[in-house]
Amino acid sequence: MRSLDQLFEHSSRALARRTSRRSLLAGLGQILTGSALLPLLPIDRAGRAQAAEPKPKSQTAGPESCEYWKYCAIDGFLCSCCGGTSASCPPGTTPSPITWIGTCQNPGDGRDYIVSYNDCCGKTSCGNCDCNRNEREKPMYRPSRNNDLNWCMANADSNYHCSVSVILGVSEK
Amino acid sequence: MRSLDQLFEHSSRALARRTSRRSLLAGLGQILTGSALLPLLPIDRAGRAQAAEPKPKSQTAGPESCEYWKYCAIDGFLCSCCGGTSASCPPGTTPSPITWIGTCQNPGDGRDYIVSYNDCCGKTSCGNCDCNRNEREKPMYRPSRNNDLNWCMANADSNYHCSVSVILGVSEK
Amino acid sequence: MRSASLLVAAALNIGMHARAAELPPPLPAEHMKVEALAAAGPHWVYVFDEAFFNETDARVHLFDGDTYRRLGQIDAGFTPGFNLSPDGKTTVVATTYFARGSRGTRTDVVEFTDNATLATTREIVLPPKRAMTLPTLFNVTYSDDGRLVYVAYVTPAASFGVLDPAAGTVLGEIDTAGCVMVIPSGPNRVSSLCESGRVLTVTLDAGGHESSRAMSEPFFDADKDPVFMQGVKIEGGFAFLSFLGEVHEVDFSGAAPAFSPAWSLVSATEKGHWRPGGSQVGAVHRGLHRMYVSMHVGGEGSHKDGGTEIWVFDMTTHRRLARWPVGTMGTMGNLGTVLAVQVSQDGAPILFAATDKSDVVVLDALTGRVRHIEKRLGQTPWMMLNP
Amino acid sequence: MRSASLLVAAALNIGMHARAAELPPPLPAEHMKVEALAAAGPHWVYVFDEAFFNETDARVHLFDGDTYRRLGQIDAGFTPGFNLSPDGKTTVVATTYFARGSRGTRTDVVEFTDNATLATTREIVLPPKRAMTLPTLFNVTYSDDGRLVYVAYVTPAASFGVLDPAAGTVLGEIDTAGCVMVIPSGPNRVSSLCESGRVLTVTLDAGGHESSRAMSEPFFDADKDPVFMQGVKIEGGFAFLSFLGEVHEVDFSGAAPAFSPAWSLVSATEKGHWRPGGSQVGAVHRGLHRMYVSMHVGGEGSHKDGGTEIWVFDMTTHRRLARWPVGTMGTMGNLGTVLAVQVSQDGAPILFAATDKSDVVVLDALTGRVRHIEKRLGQTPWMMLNP
Repeated sequence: MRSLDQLFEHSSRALARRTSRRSLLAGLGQILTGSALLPLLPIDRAGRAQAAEPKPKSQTAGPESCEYWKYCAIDGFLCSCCGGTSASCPPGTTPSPITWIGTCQNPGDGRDYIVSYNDCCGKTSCGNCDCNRNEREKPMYRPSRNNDLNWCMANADSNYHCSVSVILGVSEK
Repeated sequence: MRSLDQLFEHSSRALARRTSRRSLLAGLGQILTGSALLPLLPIDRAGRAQAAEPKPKSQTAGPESCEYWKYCAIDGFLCSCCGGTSASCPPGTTPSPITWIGTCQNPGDGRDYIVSYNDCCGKTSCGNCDCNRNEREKPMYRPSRNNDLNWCMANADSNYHCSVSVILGVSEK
Repeated sequence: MRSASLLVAAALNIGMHARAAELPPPLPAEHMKVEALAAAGPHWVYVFDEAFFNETDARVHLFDGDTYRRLGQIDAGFTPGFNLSPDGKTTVVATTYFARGSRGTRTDVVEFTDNATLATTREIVLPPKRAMTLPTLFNVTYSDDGRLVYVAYVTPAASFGVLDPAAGTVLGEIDTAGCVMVIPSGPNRVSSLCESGRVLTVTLDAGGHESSRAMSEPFFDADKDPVFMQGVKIEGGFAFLSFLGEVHEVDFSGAAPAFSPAWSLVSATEKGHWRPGGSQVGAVHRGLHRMYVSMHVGGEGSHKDGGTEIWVFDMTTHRRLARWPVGTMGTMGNLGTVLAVQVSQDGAPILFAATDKSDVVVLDALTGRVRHIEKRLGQTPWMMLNP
Repeated sequence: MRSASLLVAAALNIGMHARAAELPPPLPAEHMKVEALAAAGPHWVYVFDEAFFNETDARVHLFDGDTYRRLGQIDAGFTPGFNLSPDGKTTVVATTYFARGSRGTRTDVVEFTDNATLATTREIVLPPKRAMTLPTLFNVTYSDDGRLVYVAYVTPAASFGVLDPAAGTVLGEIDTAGCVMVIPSGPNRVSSLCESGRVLTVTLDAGGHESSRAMSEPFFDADKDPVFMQGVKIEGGFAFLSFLGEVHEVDFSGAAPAFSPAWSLVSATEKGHWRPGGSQVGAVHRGLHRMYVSMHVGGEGSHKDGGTEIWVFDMTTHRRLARWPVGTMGTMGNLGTVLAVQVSQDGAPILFAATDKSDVVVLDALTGRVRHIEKRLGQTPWMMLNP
């Protein structure tokens, strides 16, 4: 487990570093055309620029709600409803060492955070708190941003149970 | 397949012969205390004697309805909603050679019929037309009348897909 | 629209700089881990989901009746049986897998899960004879001392397997002459129910093989008033409820089962109208001597119908203490009917009621007050266990 | 009550004797058999159910859009891909099984089902590399001449397997340098989509091994306006819809993919507001040159949102012919939103629309009139195919 965790930390942080600059540039390019502004949010989120009717977001949604800010690109079951938390896997499951990446704005401080989405693996579908959010999510030809893939694919037990979101850091401005 | 069919025919017809006399005696014993009388049904069904609120039955319910008369002891999915009919298995599945037995009254002629319930096997749950009727159904210690058992148990592929009801004959009076 | 947005964006952009000094420090990076379970609480319950519409995917959900949180999951395969070890530390699942998911080579297996980690720690492969049927307390069970595990076989010939969980081996198979299922009876006896209404009890030797067997007198009549196969754990044994509402308490602690005189859940006028029904019809708080039964109005053949009321009985006086109509419980609308009940064994007990809507209702077992409704705890939650 | 019943019973008992002479002859004994499928009809559709809440139990339902009957089922395992052979006679499923249901040794396999019998006739075991992802036309596919089968691999390194279905063998694996999925392109070419917006096309030799590869110019921009991976079958190739509603038609019939100028589903004022969305966003009637698209109002990130309307386009003029609001279809209440569309290819075409309520709506594809709503055709019907 420890070596898997280290692998995860290494690979997804490296990816986050590469990703954040591109996201930042996209964000800056689009900020002045933003129409999806949220209360108390000083900057628009990259990619939301052309949103006509963004889904309602709640600043108070907790980690057992799909509306929780960290979950902006989870399409799956929330581990926080399955015996885990927003960033930890349920007992008896195994985290995926590989992952997809999201950029989510925290309404609490207005910052964009780079988030790693990991799947928890080795048990059958949790089936609780189905959540389908796809902000900046991309099709499979950009796998680092794709949530359709079963990211348990490289685990010894590659069955998908649920998904967590793990803060990697603030998206650099 | 043919040999399995023959085994089924033999074993369940023999069982029906043994069963029908006992059912008949039970039926005669209870007929005069019957309170669950149905329109146009000249005789009460055995075991319904103490019914306080029998489920409504329809004389016109067809084979895709759980209320269809032949299904009086099916707890499972109706094969007639899964690509089969009331007495035939869906394409690609295999009938169970072993079976449980029911005695159902046909509202069309008022007769009690001995019915063999067979499971169709080798594909995963059909999931359509869930039907749960248990007239004269008995717990597992009387397996010939029990519908909780997976009667696909002795098939080469013992997964349960759906259930059929097959008329064996009129319950002898 | 677009120009208005531009103005708002520009204004907020300025606002961002003004507010920068007030911002809290950024959230720290998180480190993913696997959640550890807390020490088991008295209100934890293991909720079995047959997943009947996707029946190869049965599972057991561990649910906390205090926090209303799901604590984890134990996978259970196809038409499994499951049970807990006498010390509550292990969940045992007897199940079947097919090499190609829904078909192909069948493997029957007993799996052991450490309830402190929800990791499967051991399996024992069985002959392909396991009873594929709905769950009861008697599909798979530990001996009272926890040293053996028994698994019911139906092929449809009836027998059972004797397993040594410590060694991970099958010790043998014992024919039961048509009697079915495995009821633990002391450290080295296994009882089964027979169509004649009798109990077959097989005594095992030190190696897990048969040393003797005995047949009891009949205690019920399968024609006139069969008992549910489900059984309800009571002090020293199990109670078997009949379709018409008779309670047969059987003490399995001695060398032979001892039958108490049957008593009735229903009055003479209720009899034949009000009946127990469902997939787990009753539960007993063994310290308070209270029995909870899922009751409905119905006729012959309604024994799997869910309860519209939960009736509470004093096991000592056999008096009914309360009727809790499900339809009027709480203020949360129609709760459906109750298919399974279970009660915690502590002094502030919780009653769990699983419904035909796949919900689990959490009630105060002393007052019947609804505390919580856990929506869709699986597809078909048909049995619940707690230590 | 009881005495009244007695009287009624006695009266009916007499009635029985009076009626005996009128009774029809008894029903004959029935003989159980396995139902045979009729010849395939043009309105048959293969409805893929991911069974997302029990994801090891995916399946494909064969459904008749004329009789509204389910004709049978093809089991599909865990996160499968599936497709039909060019002649429509075979269903190919690429899937994964675990030795212990939800865990244990992983076996990736391609299974072939005879669509005339719904029996699985052959399997080819793969290396454990199959792309575990949502279904598209490009997870597994036949070559245009039906002689080869290609399977997308993602480990997450991208490659694909080349299979000989007649021999039942894996011929080899071809690395795709980060480009993903298998798009058939003539009898011996496989194309994949790349993050750069280009198409990689690998040409195979007679043994199924790579003989050459070529990279196209970009046809979309994954940053500004990515295309759905799903693809829509058109004459000679596939159309790829973009998140913002651009239609990229790609002809895969030649040695290299040929791109038509993109056209838009939306007007300038609709752009960015009305968008295609779902799990199978479009379908084309290739004879009538009509495209059906599931459309909703939404912003960035809404590309999996279901359609509140189905829009109909003329593929030749690129004009919108109709808007069919789902909410007001028929008189059957709220139908939910549309996640997947498919259209039959005959002269009296049927449009199938799978909803987020797990229903499949059957419509007249010429008028939009709702003919039928098939309730709960699986848990999560996310893709539909017909020959």
